[in-house]
Amino acid sequence: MNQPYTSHIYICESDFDIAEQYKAACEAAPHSGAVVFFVGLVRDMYSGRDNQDSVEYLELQHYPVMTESLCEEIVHDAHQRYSFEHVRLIHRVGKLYSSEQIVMVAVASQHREGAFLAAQFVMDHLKTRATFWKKEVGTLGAQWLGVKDKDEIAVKRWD
Amino acid sequence: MNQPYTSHIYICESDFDIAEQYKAACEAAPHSGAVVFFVGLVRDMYSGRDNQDSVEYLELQHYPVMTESLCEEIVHDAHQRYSFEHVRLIHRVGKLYSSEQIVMVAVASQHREGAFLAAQFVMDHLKTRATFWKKEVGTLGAQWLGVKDKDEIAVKRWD
Amino acid sequence: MIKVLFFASLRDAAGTDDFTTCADGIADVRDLVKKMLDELPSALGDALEGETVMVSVNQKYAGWDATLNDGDEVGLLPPVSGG
Amino acid sequence: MIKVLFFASLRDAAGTDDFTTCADGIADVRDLVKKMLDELPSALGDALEGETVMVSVNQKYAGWDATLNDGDEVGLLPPVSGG
Repeated sequence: MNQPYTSHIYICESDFDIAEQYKAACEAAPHSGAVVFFVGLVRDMYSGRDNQDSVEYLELQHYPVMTESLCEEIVHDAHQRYSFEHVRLIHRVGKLYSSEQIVMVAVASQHREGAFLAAQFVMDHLKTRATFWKKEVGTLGAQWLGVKDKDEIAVKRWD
Repeated sequence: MNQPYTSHIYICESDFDIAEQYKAACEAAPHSGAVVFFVGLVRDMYSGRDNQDSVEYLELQHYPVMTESLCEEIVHDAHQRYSFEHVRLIHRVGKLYSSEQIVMVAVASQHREGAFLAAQFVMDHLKTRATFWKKEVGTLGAQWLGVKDKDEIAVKRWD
Repeated sequence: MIKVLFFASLRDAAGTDDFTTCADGIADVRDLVKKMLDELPSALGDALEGETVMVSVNQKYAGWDATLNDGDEVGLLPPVSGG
Repeated sequence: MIKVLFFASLRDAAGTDDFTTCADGIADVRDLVKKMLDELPSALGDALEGETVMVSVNQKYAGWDATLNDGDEVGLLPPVSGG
């Protein structure tokens, strides 16, 4: 039976500060020997293209209440498999420009394996299950993205 | 053929600042969409024991020059397998008290899979190959640690 | 009343964030969508045909044949792309 | 001259960080260790028996039968435990 955990899940327009989040994670998990952070940033290239076309900004939309509850569920599912003391999950919405922070997952655990795996589990499921939508706007015009094939494949390894 | 990468490898007694390191990683990898951080902290429990005995501090020793060159080699090996733009690896030595930071690996990559895998690869090999030694000092007295069985097992998955 | 929420490409096609209708004669999500398409731009119908749209009822994933009751909130959800 | 560096438990057992000796009559690491043990505390010999000690020559992992030359630096490395 895994130890209990605490979590902080937050969806917002405003930016987040990594130093603050790291401090909060350490304070919430005083017995942890390992902290894994993942930060996703807005890339300046269109998804799936490696050319000169550039994305100016993303427009991120989500389904309030449902998204938060799906994120809680994903973190809960991660904890059924991996031991950790604390998780922080922050996802921004609204207009996000190139190189801005989009998402952060931090996992504090006694050992590194659990922290790495839980962070990957959360990210893979967030990408394929949580009700966020992303529109790329740039030199090629505006287009809503769907689930990427590689994310569909990535999430299957947890089945 | 993977894109070239840059790295920052540093072994020192002084503490490191996560916010500074994160900023440096983002600046060194302007095209990256994913940053994975691992931070290892001094736990207050003896290795392999889950009881009341507590560790007061660790004494970390290393083999100067050889350690740096092994760390370069590990990062290079990681890049043979996974694509990333930048790696930062900082490992402290000397006397480190409970909950202090010991080690940090940061990987910035275009995509999250490469960043997660490279960070895990570097940590697993660091634990089993890099010339660091750790002595736990606390209520049970002082003892030098060897490679843990689970680290020996963890590193085998990359063979 | 039953409320429908549109997201992403479906919101653009509908030209609105949501749609509210009387629950009379609506047994499941298919009935609801049929009624809704009579009143909203045809672009929405095209968009619903064009991709794998998921459905939620009261903020939980549900099937297209999920039964509906007065007061329910239905989400029409294009493939997600967060993270 | 050949220099030997001790680390961790071996440094404690040797009671010193390093040991330097003339390269004469030393063909490989085993010769070096044999000569060294004549001059250093017996606790070091016990410690070398007690665990799987790795060897480096000029800051690279090497075998116990690695040949040595004048000016080489040899490390005696107990099982590592960084990270």
